[in-house]
Amino acid sequence: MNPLLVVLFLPLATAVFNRLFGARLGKGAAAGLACASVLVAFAFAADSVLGLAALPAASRQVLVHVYDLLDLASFRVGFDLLLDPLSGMMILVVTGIGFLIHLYAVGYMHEEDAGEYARFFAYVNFFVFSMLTLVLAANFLVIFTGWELVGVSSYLLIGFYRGKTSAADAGKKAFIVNRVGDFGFLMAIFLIWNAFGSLDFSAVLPHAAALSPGMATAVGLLLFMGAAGKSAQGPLHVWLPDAMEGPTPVSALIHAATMVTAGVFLVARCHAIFELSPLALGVVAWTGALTAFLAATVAMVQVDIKRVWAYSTVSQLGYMVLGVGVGAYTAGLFHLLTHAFFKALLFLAAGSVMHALHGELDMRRMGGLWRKMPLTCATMIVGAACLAGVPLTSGFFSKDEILLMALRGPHADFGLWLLGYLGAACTAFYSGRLIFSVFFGKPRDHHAYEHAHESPWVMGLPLVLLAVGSLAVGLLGLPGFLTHWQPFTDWLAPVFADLKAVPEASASRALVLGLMALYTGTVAVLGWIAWRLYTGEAAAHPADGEATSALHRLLWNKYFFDEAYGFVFVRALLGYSRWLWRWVDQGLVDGTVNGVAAAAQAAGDFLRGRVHNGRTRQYAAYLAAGACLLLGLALIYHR
Amino acid sequence: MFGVGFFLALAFALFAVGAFGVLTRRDPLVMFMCIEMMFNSGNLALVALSRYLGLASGHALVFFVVAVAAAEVAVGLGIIIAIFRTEKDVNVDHLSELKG
Amino acid sequence: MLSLIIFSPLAFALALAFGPWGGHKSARRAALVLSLAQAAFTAWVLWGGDFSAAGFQLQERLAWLPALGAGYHVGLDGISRWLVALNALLLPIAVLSSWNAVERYPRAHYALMFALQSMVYGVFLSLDMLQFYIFWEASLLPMYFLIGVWGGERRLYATVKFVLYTLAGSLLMLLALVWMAFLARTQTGHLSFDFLDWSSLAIPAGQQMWLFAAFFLAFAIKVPLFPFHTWLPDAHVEAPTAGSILLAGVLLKLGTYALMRFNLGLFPEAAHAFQKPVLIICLIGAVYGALMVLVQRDFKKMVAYSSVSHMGLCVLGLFSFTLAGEQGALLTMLNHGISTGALFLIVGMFYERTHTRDLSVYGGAVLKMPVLGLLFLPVALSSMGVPGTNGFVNEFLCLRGAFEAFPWAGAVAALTVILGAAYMLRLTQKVMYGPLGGAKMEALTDITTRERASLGVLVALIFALGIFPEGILSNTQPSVQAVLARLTPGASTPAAPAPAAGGEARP
Amino acid sequence: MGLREVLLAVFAFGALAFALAVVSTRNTVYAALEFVAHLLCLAALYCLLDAPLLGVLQVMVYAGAIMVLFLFAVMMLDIQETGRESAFQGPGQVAGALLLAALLFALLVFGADRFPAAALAPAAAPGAPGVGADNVVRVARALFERGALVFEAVGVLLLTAVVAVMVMAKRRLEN
Repeated sequence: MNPLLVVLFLPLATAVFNRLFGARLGKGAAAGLACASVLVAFAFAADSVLGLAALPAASRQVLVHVYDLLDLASFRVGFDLLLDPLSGMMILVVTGIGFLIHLYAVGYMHEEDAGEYARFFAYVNFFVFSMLTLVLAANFLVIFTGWELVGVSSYLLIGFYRGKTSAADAGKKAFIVNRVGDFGFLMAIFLIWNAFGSLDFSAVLPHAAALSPGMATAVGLLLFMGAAGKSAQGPLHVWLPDAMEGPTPVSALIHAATMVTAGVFLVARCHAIFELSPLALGVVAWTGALTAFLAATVAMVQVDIKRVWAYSTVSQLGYMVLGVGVGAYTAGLFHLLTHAFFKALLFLAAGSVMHALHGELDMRRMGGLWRKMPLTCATMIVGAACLAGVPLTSGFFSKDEILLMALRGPHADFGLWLLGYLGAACTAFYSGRLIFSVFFGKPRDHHAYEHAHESPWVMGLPLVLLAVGSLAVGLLGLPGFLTHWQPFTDWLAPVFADLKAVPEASASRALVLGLMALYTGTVAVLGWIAWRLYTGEAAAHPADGEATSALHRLLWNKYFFDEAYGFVFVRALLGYSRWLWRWVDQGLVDGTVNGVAAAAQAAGDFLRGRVHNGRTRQYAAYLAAGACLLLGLALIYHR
Repeated sequence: MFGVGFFLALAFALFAVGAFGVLTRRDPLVMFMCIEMMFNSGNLALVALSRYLGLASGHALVFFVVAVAAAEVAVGLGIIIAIFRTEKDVNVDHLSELKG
Repeated sequence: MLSLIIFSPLAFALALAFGPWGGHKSARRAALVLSLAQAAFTAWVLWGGDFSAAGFQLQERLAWLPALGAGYHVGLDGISRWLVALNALLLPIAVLSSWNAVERYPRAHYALMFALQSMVYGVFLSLDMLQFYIFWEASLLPMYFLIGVWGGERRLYATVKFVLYTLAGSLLMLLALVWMAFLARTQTGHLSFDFLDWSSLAIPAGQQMWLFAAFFLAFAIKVPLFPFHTWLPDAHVEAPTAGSILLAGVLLKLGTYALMRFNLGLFPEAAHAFQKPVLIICLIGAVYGALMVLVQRDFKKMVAYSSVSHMGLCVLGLFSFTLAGEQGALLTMLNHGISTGALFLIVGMFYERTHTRDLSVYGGAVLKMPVLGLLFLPVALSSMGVPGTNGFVNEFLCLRGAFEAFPWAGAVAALTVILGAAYMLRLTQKVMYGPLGGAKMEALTDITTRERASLGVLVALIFALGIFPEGILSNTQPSVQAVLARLTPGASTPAAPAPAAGGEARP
Repeated sequence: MGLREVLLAVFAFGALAFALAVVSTRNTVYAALEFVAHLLCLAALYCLLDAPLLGVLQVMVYAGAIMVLFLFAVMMLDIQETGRESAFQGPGQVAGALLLAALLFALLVFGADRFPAAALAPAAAPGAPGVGADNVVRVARALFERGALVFEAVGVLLLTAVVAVMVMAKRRLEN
């Protein structure tokens, strides 16, 4: 029994058990079982990663074959697991942060009744299993399986409050948009199968050079379409903000730390294919940069704290995709790691605030909460600092690395850097805006303020741990000139060994320091502006709806993506189908069928009227004609 | 000149005239006569062939044809008179109740 | 042994119809016991066959009309094995679904179901073409009465349309059968309707076209493929639950099975000639069917149109002439039978409680029926083709086959992946989630143990086939490869689009 | 062209002429009389064709009995000159009827040509119709020896006809 199998299948087992018998066990047992299984999974994951680390750098791969999935004559694919530094890192993140979020959820979901409680933990465990399948996949079929299962668990968790139509709609929207991405991913898989006759990473990725440039671009773009669907990039980002309908731990786990990063993971995993086509990489980079900037602008005007963090996630994912797009896979993944920590922290802290204010999410009705919730406030400030890129925090290091690569990396482009920099500026502004309007300044809603209270320890502990983690993880990827101790880059080196050269930024020390100074200055200035705006007497929030400027209205309505999709896809498609149904199906096809029947009947009536009309002389005429006919035939055929 | 062909031709001519009469006349009595005419053309042909082939059975057949014709006329006229009793009009074109 | 499988349901039907079962309670209990016995017997016989080779097993032959060359000849091979198993599985479930639903003439109802069962066995197992034709037509009769007597309001229109439609198609097939028999006489000296004799005939290409077209029309109506599908929604809407389950679960498969066995088996050149047009019809059918589901108001019509879409995908796999496509098609027949059977079962459960199929009345059912909510999800996922359920495996293989043959066909067909998710989620959302939709929803009671048992079996199968597809694929492979060998002996299959480095070794 | 041929020609064309007359006259009574003349011509033809018995039969049964019945019917129905409007019904129908009649005639002639009577001649002529008294004996033998069964059948037919007419007549009396 390979430890990997335990890591993978234990959460599944507890998920199924909880779903079927959880309600009867009672809340304590159900939650305990769920958290324990993820903790044990984390332990085994750590053990397997340590085992992996012991292997020599060159052959740092463990392949586990579970059973045969498909065995067509010339093509075999099995349910195989692959542990290598990339997936090692990911399983640690998934199980580690997953456990903390499970712990937090025990407190957060306390009010639910036993049935719903067990169902929640079953779904979250099922999500951990799906994410691990995705991450540990050794071939394209298993990664696609994980891909879809993660989509299903996100559908279930977003639509967890089944009674609420908005939650169910958000779940449906998330799954369908994911499915649009999966369509592209499926096309890529078939193209790869056509080209290589196999789906195993070991057979496809090392021989990627066999792909013609055109085919490489096609596969790359289709793979990125799948990645964009899952990581909410570009046009396919619309589902993430609505996914906030789900409980907050779900937002933290799925829509911040793990699932949304699957797209970045996929691009990193298939970097061999992407390297073959600069066009595909360009598209990835530019989509990432654009998404990062646009999402950041929208986040500046949102009032619902969870939506702010949702758009912030879309923006940060944009950075990771930008990083990967310019060929700096390690930098992108490093940002993925740091983001997982501080974004999970921010969501949990937001959840804690919401929990304290009994579901209140609108920041305009908060303020001065730092006296009531010191712990949540402190941890949230740490998280916001990392997000904004305050110097010496993990966010600062990881985002800088990406922006540096965008400027000087192998596929660098100044436009990319500029978009990235502007995005970073907006990020600093909206994180400052949120912190100051929630925790500082005068409390705006005294009633809510009175009742605010600090969250219980079971929610506080994960916050503290995540805060410490956020700061600590930054040390793994310090900039090159500071120290040669690069644990993160070294750890991932074997995975990206096939790249021409580890993309060392060809930048002088002066440029790097200059850039750092620029970023620090921006953060400081924008932070001060936010302080002035949101802690002064007249909170500078325009009430909902009456947008002061056109730009505000544009941002407030999130660039009208939802309305556009609603019109183009939903209404147009349904209208067309309805037309198709009425005219083609009922009219044309069914019409002909019924028409044939009616015609037959009409013909019968017509003949009856003509022949059997009682006129004897006509009968005589028919008789005579018949006689002639028979005589004629007899003559013709009787030689 | 007066071989069997001539008589056969005459019989066919009579048959055709009879058919024409049935098709065009609207008075049932005349139609009956034309039907009788067609019967007779048959008889003529039979007699001509009997003479030509030297057979007596032709004549026997004529016997039967005449008998049948007689029965047919009897029943036919009976019907016509019955119709006349109720309809007061025997024009064939007006009698079309027996329709499908 | 096979003849016993075919005719034992008939015997049971007679026993049920005229047996000593008084009320409707004893009749349904007897029907259940008999159907389970039948299923067990069939399973035992099927287990016997050894399917490592491609040939026909357990053959039985009887000279019936030697003058005509028509005999009684049955046989079983990898392809028909699992379809027979599906048939055996669905009967007990159908009986269970009519447990409370049918009060009028219960004995006749169950007897007809057994008769239908026997006819379907006949179609799947017969190797003599005349015998196949007889069973093919005979399978219409029980269905005619099932829909005609126990159906909904417009049942007469629906059932007459159903029977006449199929009949019209298969008359053309009869002509083709006779033509083939004479062709056999010209080539082998004696008139013959035997499928094995026909397989060895050298049919001139020109004639093959006509014969293929005639067969194809009859089977396309049954599948149903795009232009010939309008009878299916009407038949389903008016059919009782048991009727719908058997109609969707088994009768549709007669068409696809026959396409695979006869159209591909007997007429290779014609199959290649007709490949593109058929693919286009299937593509239209698949995408069009999915679009239709989006706009339906009636629960059953939605599921019926989804069947049209799934079946379009199945025949798409069939006509890709690739191993993946054929295996995918065969698997689609099985999985569609299970998942759509389950869907109709669920529709039946709702109909029993709310007596309406109009979706506007539904909403928030999961709050009142949590257990159904638990079981409904896997069925919906299977219909959408989510990995881990059986729906994914056959969809993946069919798309793979289509993609291998013509990448553009694969791409268009893959659209059904998105549309499938769209319509299934809309259905789930409309029925299960959201606030309780009015009085009818308040009165909902959760599903009883009987309903849980029948639905549970299907859900278990959905997961089992999803996780271990090899269980079925391994023993249908030899037979499918035999069909493929006949299809593409010399002709090279369409070249793979890219210069394959790894190289795709053709079977 | 002996006397026999002259008579044959006269009666043949006489029969044809009267036939045409029957078809074309408007008045029903004239039609009946013309039909009687037609029958007489035929009877004469029979006699000339060595079928004296038939000739006499024709005159007695056909001309005598059946035509008398016709005249009775004409009297009973007191048809008021139904033939006033044109005996025929518009050009279209007449043309059609003419076409059909011509077609019939052509086909029959063409047919007769196809099956020359000679082909029908039996090997031996068992009993030529004979002349005079011999003819009656032969016809009687043909009628009662070989055609006895048919003779009885015709008897039954006549009986049913009589019964039928009786039934119709009775109902007429009631109303």
